[in-house]
Amino acid sequence: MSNQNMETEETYYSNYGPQGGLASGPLKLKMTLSGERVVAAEPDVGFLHRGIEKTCEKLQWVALPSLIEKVDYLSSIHGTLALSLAVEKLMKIEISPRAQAIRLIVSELNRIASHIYFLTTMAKACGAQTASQFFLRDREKINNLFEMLTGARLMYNYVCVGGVMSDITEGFIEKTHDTIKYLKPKLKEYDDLLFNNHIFTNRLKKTGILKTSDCISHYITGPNARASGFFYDVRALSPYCGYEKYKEFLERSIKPVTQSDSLDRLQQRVLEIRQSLEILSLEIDRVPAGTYKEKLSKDGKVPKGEAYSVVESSRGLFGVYVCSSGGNVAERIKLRTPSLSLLKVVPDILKGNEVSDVPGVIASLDISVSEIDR
Amino acid sequence: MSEYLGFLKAIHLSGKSILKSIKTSVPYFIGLGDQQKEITEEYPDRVSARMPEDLPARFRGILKNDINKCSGCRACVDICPVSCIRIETEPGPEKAKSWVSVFDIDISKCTVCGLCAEACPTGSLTHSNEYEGSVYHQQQQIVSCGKGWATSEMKERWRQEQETKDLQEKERAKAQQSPLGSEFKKLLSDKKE
Amino acid sequence: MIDLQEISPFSYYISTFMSENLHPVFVLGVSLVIYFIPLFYLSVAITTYMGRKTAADVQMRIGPNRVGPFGIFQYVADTLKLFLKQDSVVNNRKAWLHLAGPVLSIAFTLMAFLSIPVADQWYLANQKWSLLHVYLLMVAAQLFLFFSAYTSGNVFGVLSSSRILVAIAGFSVPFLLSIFNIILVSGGSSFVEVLAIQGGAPWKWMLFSYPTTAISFFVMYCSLLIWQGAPPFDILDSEEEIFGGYSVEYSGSRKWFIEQLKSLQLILSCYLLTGLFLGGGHFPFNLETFGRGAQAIQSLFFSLKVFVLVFISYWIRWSLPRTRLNQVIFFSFKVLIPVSIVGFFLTTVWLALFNGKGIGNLL
Amino acid sequence: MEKELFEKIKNRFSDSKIELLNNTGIAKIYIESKDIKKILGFVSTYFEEKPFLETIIARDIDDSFSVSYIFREKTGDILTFETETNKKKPELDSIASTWPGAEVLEREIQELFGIVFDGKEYTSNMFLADQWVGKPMKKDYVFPEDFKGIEHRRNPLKKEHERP
Repeated sequence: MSNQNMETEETYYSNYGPQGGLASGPLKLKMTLSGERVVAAEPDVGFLHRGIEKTCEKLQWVALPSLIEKVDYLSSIHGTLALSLAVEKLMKIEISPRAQAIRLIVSELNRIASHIYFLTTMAKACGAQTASQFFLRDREKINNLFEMLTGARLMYNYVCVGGVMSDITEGFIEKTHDTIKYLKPKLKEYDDLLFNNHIFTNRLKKTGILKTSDCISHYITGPNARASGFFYDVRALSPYCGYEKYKEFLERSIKPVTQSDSLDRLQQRVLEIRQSLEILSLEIDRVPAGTYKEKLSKDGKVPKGEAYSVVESSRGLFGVYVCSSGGNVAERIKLRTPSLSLLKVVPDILKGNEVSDVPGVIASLDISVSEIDR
Repeated sequence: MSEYLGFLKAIHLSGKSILKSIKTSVPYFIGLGDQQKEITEEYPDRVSARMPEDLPARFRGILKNDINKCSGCRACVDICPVSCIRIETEPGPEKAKSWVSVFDIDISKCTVCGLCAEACPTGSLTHSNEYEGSVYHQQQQIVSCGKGWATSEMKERWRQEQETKDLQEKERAKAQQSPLGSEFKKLLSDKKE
Repeated sequence: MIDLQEISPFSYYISTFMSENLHPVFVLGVSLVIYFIPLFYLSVAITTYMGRKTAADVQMRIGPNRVGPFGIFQYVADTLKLFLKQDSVVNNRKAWLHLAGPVLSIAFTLMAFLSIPVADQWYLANQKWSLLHVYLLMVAAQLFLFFSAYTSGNVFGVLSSSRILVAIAGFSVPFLLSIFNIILVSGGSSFVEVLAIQGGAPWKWMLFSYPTTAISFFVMYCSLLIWQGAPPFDILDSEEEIFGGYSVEYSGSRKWFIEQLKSLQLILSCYLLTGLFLGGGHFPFNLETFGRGAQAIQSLFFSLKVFVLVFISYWIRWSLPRTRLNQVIFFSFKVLIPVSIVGFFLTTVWLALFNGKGIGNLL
Repeated sequence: MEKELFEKIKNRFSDSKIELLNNTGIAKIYIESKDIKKILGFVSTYFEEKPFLETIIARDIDDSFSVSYIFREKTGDILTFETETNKKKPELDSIASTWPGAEVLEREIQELFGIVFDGKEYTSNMFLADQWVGKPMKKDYVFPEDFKGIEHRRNPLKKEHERP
């Protein structure tokens, strides 16, 4: 359909969301439709703005991780990890190898959990109720692991400045092995039930195309960009927490770019689940001995200065800028969140798709609204 | 021609994949192996739901305070990000340890972050495995662990106890101050010089 | 004077139990009640319960288990709850089509049941062209849903109404083609005539008696799925895309009627398939010893087949993801119609070659 | 790497005030607010590939706003530019024409700090509620008691313990 044709068509307006949408959080789309076709779609956010950056200026340094993890509640380890890395840069602390290994393990576990939750929303968006239940069942295993290790199922507050809050419990390593052993064959079952199903693949093909040029100009990172052929992985480019060992592995196992559509983004995430399982199974046996948390000064003060550090969260590059005036509280905390850069591209992606595709496309982008709003 | 062949092939493939999907759900219908096991927990019933005692040791539930160990040092109040703890202390029976008369935790505010339990120097404030915090009135969401305000009789008793203790202390000190002891000390100090 | 035996055999059957002086219209009314109460309440309840339990099974959940033993009275509790709820209506109260939509649609769907015999002489309306009549009633039921969705004043309702028209278009042609195929082999245009050439044993069913009727069965099953808007073709009321579609503005009792409608549509589809292809109420053995009770056994046998089909429908429903609008049309026009035309052609060839005999007759 | 770039910029724009700040932990190149478009435009063509704009950080310092632009090269190195704007009339040039991703970031800063980019002020809010009064990220911001009659604060629960 040509552009001229679109203008002369009669259009009507409809809201999509903020409730009932498939992004994780209240995302509202102001859609102009022509029949079943989306002519224009404007995302509207702000329903979840909690003023986290402002609140950070009132909290003590020690209490910051418990707030930052609420920025992206589906991969809360990564937020706290980025913050801890930044503050450690300011305090000039070296982290023990054991704490680093534990951090790597929890970060990969959290990535798997977040990606499996993505599969759930994706299956729900395409009406596959049963498959979505299957994914939730398997995410439960990882939640149980986290419950055992950190004491919570979603808001872990586990990574802290100087290491991690508590040491690996007895039996955690065996249980992780069991979980990896359990998840690997389950991926095959997902393939049979959903990912190879022609109804499913056909409705995702050629919908929601995210161009590589858009990824570069808007600096979209994470699985979305990797599915579009813009390989940008902080784990490989500027490794932290011992990701140096897996640099080659991550660079080697890149999925070839085909269409950069919704289906590709789904497959990229399935690939990343496999990658993370692979990394986990190697790392879980390599946890060295040592202390899990460095001793910090009792007054809870952080030396004056600025620091900025990034990690690869489940949705892309998560950065935390920290500015301290040498006191008990932070001068300024700024969060660089991956979903925010997607916001301006969403109209382009949705334009020309059908109403039936909108949930699939939105779910495949894995937008976390809590990250955008902060 | 190839177009039609491709069309037929697509139909063949989709039919095959759909049959495969339908086949995948069979073991769940007829309950083969561990596949028929329900993963839903019948929560309020004890049939299958996980109860507090089944939870891992580190589980962070509602806060509890072993008030006899608590010294009222306010470390938890200082560190709490949502300021949900209220402590009021009075001078108690012992000089070193104050009487924690009010120790209120506002469960409706608490984010269960675990920082206070980490900060507690005596280890009295811990997370229990309890997770049921729903109540009928908002006022009930405050968990009180305090010992209560000290009454005047108690204060009087503590004063008397303190006095007797002080007296005993003095007597003991006197008893220790024997003449031999003082000479011995003198000797020591002389030696040092 | 009304001749009950001619217009409504089931009423005639009922009247043999009653005194002869009663007015035939009264007898018709009584037989309607006797026919519809088990159908409308019992079968719908069983279907709903089955749907929930199968969904629970395949999704590793428990399903209803609170009201009554194994939760069998959950349906009653839901009915009570929805009827006691406030019935909130959209602003434009003039849209009576919107308000009456669910009830009218149910009424037309129920009418389609009238001419399907569940046992020998057990059908309420004796029509010569009942096969086509059922088709018209099914379209009318969907059209009333279309009107109610279109007048709901909701964007998603309007989107859903256009989808209903698409579904009617996608359902009609393959459905009619498969019906023509049956008319061709059976030589009759009513259910009674189609059932007359079938027998109780599986090899005497329509499904297996001609080589091409299996194709018709497949085509009709798929087209009925499109008509119901059941997964994988649940484009009419998909929760994620158009937030419930035609049912988005309903609450309380009207919502209950919409739920009943969905179950009734499923039951009607299975009725049609059982009556046309699976031998209806014909029992494999001779039932003469049971006298007048034979028909009751036949109807139970009929319901058993219906519920097996319902179970299979649910099985497929919970295993597949949803199709897109264009996939439905693609499937209907590019797969079902060619397949049924080929089947139609093969039937004529078969009938010409073997002088109209089925597989069973040849052997 | 910053030094090299700094020398290049200094040579090229010799008439504007450019400094290399390296005392806070992040090496920054300080530029004046009027030169943003010019110098950052040069930076975008300096490297083989245009560096990615990672984030824009605004900060409230006494009587001025400091705004830092964090760029990332393809190699993974960070490049930071800092500029200042007057608090009384905070205005800056937008870089959204070179980096399209800057648009959302600038809009967020306008909402939270009140810095106007390119003179175009949005009437509706993206993150905050519409008709929100004040710029919340300023240090002197007083949190309002209510918004359109809806109270922000809940009365804290307090249990009365009877005193003897």
